[in-house]
Amino acid sequence: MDFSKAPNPRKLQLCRTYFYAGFALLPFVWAINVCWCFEEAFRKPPFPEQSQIKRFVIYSAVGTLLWIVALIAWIIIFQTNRTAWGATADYMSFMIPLGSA
Amino acid sequence: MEKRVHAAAIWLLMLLHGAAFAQGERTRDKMYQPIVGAGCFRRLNGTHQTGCSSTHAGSVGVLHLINVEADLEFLLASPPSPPYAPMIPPHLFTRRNLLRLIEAGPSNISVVLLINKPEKMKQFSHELNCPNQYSSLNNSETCDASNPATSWNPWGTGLLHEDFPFPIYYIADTEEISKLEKCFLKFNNFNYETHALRSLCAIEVKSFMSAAVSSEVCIRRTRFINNLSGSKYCDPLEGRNVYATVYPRNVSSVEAEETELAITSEKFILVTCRLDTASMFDGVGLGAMDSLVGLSILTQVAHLLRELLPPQSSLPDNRRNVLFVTFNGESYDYIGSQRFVYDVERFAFPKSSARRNLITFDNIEFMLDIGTLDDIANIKLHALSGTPLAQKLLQQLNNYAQSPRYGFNLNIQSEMSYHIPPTSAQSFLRRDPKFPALILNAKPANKYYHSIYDDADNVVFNYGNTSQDFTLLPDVGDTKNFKADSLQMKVRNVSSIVAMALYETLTGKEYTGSKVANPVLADEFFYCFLLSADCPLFKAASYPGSPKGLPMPPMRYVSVLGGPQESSGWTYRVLGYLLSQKQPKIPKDNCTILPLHYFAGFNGVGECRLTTQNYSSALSPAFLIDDYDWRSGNYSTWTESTWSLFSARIFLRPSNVHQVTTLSVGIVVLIVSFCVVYIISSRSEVLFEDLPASNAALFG
Amino acid sequence: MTLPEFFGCTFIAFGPPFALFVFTIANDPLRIIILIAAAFFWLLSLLLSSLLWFAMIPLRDVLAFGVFFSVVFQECFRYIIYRILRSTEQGLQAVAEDTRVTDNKHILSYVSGLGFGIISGMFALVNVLADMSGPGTMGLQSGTELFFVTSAAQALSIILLHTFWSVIFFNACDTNNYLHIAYVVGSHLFVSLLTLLNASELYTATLLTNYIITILTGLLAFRVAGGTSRSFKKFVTCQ
Amino acid sequence: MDGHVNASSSSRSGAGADGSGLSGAAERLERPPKRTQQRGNYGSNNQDQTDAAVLAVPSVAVRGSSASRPSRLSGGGGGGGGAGPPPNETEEDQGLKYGAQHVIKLFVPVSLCMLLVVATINSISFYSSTDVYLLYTPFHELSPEPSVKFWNALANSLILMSVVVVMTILLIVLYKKRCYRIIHGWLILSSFMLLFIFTYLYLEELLRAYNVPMDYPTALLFMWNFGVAGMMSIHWQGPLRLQQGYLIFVAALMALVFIKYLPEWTAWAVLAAISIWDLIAVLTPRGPLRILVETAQERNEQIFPALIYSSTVIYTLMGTHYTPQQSAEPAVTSSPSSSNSTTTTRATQNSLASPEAAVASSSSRSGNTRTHPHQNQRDDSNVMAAEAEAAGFTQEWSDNLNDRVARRQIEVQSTQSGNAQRSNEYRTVTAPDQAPADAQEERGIKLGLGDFIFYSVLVGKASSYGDWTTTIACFVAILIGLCLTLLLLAVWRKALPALPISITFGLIFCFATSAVVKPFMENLSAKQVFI
Repeated sequence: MDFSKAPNPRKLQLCRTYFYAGFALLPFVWAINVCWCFEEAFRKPPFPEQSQIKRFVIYSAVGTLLWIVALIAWIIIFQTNRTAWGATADYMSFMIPLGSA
Repeated sequence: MEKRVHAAAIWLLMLLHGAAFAQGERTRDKMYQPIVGAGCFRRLNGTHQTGCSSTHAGSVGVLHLINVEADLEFLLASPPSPPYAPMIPPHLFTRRNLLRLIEAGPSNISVVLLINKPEKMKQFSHELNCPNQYSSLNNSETCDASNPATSWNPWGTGLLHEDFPFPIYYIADTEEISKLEKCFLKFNNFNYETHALRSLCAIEVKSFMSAAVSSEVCIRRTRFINNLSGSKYCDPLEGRNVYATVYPRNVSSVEAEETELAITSEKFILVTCRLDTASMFDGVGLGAMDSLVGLSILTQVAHLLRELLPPQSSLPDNRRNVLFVTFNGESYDYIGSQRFVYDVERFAFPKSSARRNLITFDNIEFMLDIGTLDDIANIKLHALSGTPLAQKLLQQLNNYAQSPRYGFNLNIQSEMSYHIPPTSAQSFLRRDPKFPALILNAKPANKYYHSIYDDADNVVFNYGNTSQDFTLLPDVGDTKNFKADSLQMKVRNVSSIVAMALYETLTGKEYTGSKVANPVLADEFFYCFLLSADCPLFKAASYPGSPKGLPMPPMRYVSVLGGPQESSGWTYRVLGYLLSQKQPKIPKDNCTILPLHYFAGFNGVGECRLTTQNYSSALSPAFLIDDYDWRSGNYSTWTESTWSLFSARIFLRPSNVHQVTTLSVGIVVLIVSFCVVYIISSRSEVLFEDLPASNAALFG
Repeated sequence: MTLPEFFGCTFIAFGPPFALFVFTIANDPLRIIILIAAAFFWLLSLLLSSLLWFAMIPLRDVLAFGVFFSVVFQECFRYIIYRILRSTEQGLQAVAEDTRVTDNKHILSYVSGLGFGIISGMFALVNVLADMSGPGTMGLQSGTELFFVTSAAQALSIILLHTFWSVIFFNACDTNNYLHIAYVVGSHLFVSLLTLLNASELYTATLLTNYIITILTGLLAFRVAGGTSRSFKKFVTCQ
Repeated sequence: MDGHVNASSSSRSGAGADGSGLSGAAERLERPPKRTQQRGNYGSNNQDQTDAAVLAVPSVAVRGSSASRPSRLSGGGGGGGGAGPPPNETEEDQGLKYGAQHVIKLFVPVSLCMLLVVATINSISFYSSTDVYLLYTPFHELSPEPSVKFWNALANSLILMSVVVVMTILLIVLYKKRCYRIIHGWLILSSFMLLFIFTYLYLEELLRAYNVPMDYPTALLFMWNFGVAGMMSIHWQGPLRLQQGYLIFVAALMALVFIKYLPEWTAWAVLAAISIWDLIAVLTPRGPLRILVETAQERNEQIFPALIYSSTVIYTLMGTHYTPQQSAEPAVTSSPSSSNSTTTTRATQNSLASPEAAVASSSSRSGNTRTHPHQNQRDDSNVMAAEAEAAGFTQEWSDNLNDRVARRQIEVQSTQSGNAQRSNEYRTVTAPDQAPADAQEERGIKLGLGDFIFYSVLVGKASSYGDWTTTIACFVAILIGLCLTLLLLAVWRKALPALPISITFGLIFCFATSAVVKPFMENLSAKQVFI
């Protein structure tokens, strides 16, 4: 759908839904929310719901960042320690590389 | 109308001369040239990985021919345009050189090619000095690697148990070698300093191995399905032991599950040898001297006994029988014999499907193990301790060996100590040092032990091709005009001696006949196993009209489940044929269910025979026991990595200079064109002034 | 892996046409369609010529024969697409995003020419490029290292030539300028036959002449499209 | 005007002709001044937010076009590169600019889909090797004998096609008695399956191809996010671009499944057969799909918004939802074969359906467009059942399938009513003065994801032989075929199957190129001869 054309309450509602949905381990949804509502939240001339939208957008952005950082950290940890962890790492692995420890 | 006919004609024409003619050659056909050879692959045991693997995409190295040791220095001292791929002849393929290459690191040495130029080669054995050291009797006296005098493979380099960071590719065909050398001479073999500046002839070897670290890891990963399509990393080495008795055993009437209890009172003399051999490269390696001689002697003995012995009922003790067993996978920590011992201990031999009574250690009277008989002249009878049994057998053996009647004039010494050769008997003695195991083994003289060069030449075998019946026993005098020192005669003598000794043991009276083993049988046997599986003996031993064997020797590497179990299969048939009794009365149609089996026979007419041979699994118990401790070393833990393909191709590797220039030129062109086009398109109305402004769109 | 070589040659051959596409084609749907249509017509001509080549079993190894006829076919299809574009001009008018597409006939010719060029360049080069991405380069059995670079350069000149040829050709058809038509066909034939020498690795000769012809044709096209030395001066001097 | 039509009707002329055809259409559509149309869009949006997938499109379109526009002008217009005219200028130019523009809007997604498939085929060997087979293709073409292979392929494709026909008949029957809710449910369930199972497979093979280790937490988190976001943007509401991306990806996945599981020759045979069936079903007076359309028109129903490929143009490219569903089946039935086979059927449906949708749109009012989805939905449900039979699933399986169906039926009424009124509002809003024009604008040309899939299958198959000239030839041929189809659509204003022309061109060029042109070009490029 085209967000910019939606009526403001609708925008707010969508933004809120996306924000809350994001709590179900869905950083991607948060990211979408940010990109999607950014225009409305910061570029558009102010309208009543804007402040709330802004808030949700910011929260979503923060959440996304946290997730990104956490995920990257975890991936680094896992990849570097995979061989060291031995069997545990194997059981955690979705894809075990061929031909290497 | 005519037009249509014409068109039709053209189409027809085109169909006739189809794409066959029209195949243009793709550019890559001009860039690459395949090289056929054999790859070294990765095997793993409980704690280590051995062998080689290429990188996932394939290892590329610049060819460099090594003629003398000095040539290596060039590669080891920071070569100009690494990585390189040295082409090493066998005599330089030494432990020292290879370790240096490993040290140089994969950044300098990415591939190693072993080229088949054996002229200067003196020895070539990459087995350990003490084969199967860690699965043998744990006794310093048994084998001392540091001391060549007491080691069982003094020439061994142990490279077979090294882990190489680069693939090793063995190129046997001289034409392929000349291809490589031509390419090397044409592109690489002049002023080495400028290697970095010009395109060099390089080889790419693809032999990527899936498994890594150790059997423990790869088996764990294979068993653990971690996504929709689990992947296989390695398979345990697995084969089939072949066993047969000289007298048929009667089918146990009781049902399978009850046979567990049906322990028989039979007494068996166990005559064993090993079936397999090992080598570094996939599919090459015949193990002529290290195991085939023993196997041939075993079959000869079996055949001779079959012919000589009176019916079982007329034996002084009619419960006695001879059980011939050929163990598979012995080269890898006695897989076959370990499994045999494991089964017998657990009352699982023979497996219930064979419908024969179980055999336990109580049924085994003694074991005569035929080891490696490198040098027939000085065979020794080994035993842990000089038991009367051993003395008796030794005396019997020597009795025949030296008796003028047969003129074998051999002398069999004895060694009653812990200095036991690495043969199947070790598995039995490991379980119980008291086990009556006697081992016939010669002083190690095989400089090509477990190598690709242990072939017909190594045992000096010339095919007599006397198309005579090898199933008849000749008289002593009749040497079928084989020279006295020929391999066939040696085998004949030894096997005759052993057979006679066993005959005396069984019947209690000395063998006085003049019949001896048939050298023709040995001749045919070696021909089949060393030169071509498409041979009279194999034909005779298989079902009439069954497909001929391939014109190449059967593969004798134990390999894995589903691998080509060629040697065990042929041994099964040959033993079955030689150890069976002819049943003239039974017609072909009734001769279908074992133990009855229909053989083509020597003349191929076909004959029904009562057979006794059977298979038993040769998979190490380590893979049967749940949560087996892989490091305990109780059982063989060898596995073989899976791989997708072996391939090698040579081509011209462009110099970095060349690449970089090409790339930079390209980028420059790209950028320039973007700028120019942008400027033109933005100011096009100026450029094409005398047309309406819209013209601007023309070039922009 | 000689990916550098791969990208280098790709940029050399397809960089300029890509730039042209981005700045002059990409943002007008109509031009894109015409481009693809032109490519399609070139494909048809190639199909015909290779059918002929395929059918003439005895002459298969005589490449000159195949080349000659493929050139002829290409020019025929150039003419066909010219007819079609002209006959549907009003139609285009209605659809045109910006009227310039139609009231400047050169745009159509330029676009279709570029279409011809790009597709022919692709067909000539794409498999070579694909083979290039392996670890090796040319020269083991035959050929030299220069093979790829020269191929790319040749492809570029052909692409540009096709563009120029179309501009000249269309205009010539409009103005019944048979000289120009003859020039187009002749130079095309000449260039194609000249490349036969590449087999004997006379790269300097072929490349040099080809680029000279490319420049000449470019100049001619420039004039045809209404450029003059004066306008060029103005252009350079940024007035 | 007529002139154009004639010119265009000489259809073998590629771009020009098609341009003219569009132009013809253009003038017809020009009538509504942009503003009103704009308003209509707004209205529609406001009206039913709940299924914005359809309505959203137009409005977005405007923005999209305006966005793309400036560069266009800069390209020619001699203005400095970036600075584009304000959106309102966009609205100035006449509706039928969208003729050409809209063709491109089709080209881009189709090309992207093909690109994705070709790239996958060339990088992940898993998809280019057929080892497992469909349940619907019992003959596996294992014999080296070409003639045998040929008969196998023929038999396979016949089986598949008969399944398709049966499904279509069933579809009509079911459609007569209205149970839409089933389809809705299946839609969601199946696209769910597709987005999760098949993406999971894809990810796995991708990692395997490049031998990249990955841990379960990351993988699952990725899958979860990817899938849920997809469900949200496809079935509920999400950024248009995202939705489009997901639809393209889904189509590509389906195409890959076909390429993977159909035997060599069968794939080709199926392509041909399906385009023929496409012709029959759409053009013959009693063609099943035509019947569907007509009934739909009578009922004048609202389009079912899920899984519609909506381009950014005013026109909505009508994606057919089954695509995902079919794929979903495997997940349900856990037998890839059945799934794919069903896919075929439904995919076929889509391809067929899409043209009619087009027809409907051009010929009648928004009604037809609305109907379209229903048929699909119907189709899905009964396809499921029938498939259950065909796949020979256990009795209980089909049983619980049935009661699943039943459950949905119960739910049906409520939403249906909802639909109805919504559609009413919709009409009231857009209806005003120039309802017809608007309607037309909004409907435009619709391309089922089914067509995406089969185009991609063709190109992917071609590229799996490792010859790039063939691939390019197929690609160009298909695009031209698409052009011609659209052109004819504009000229005849009559339901046209989307597959036949493109696929025919594609097949001809694929085989001609690989048999005749390839050796010629290889000879040339080997000797560096340029023509």
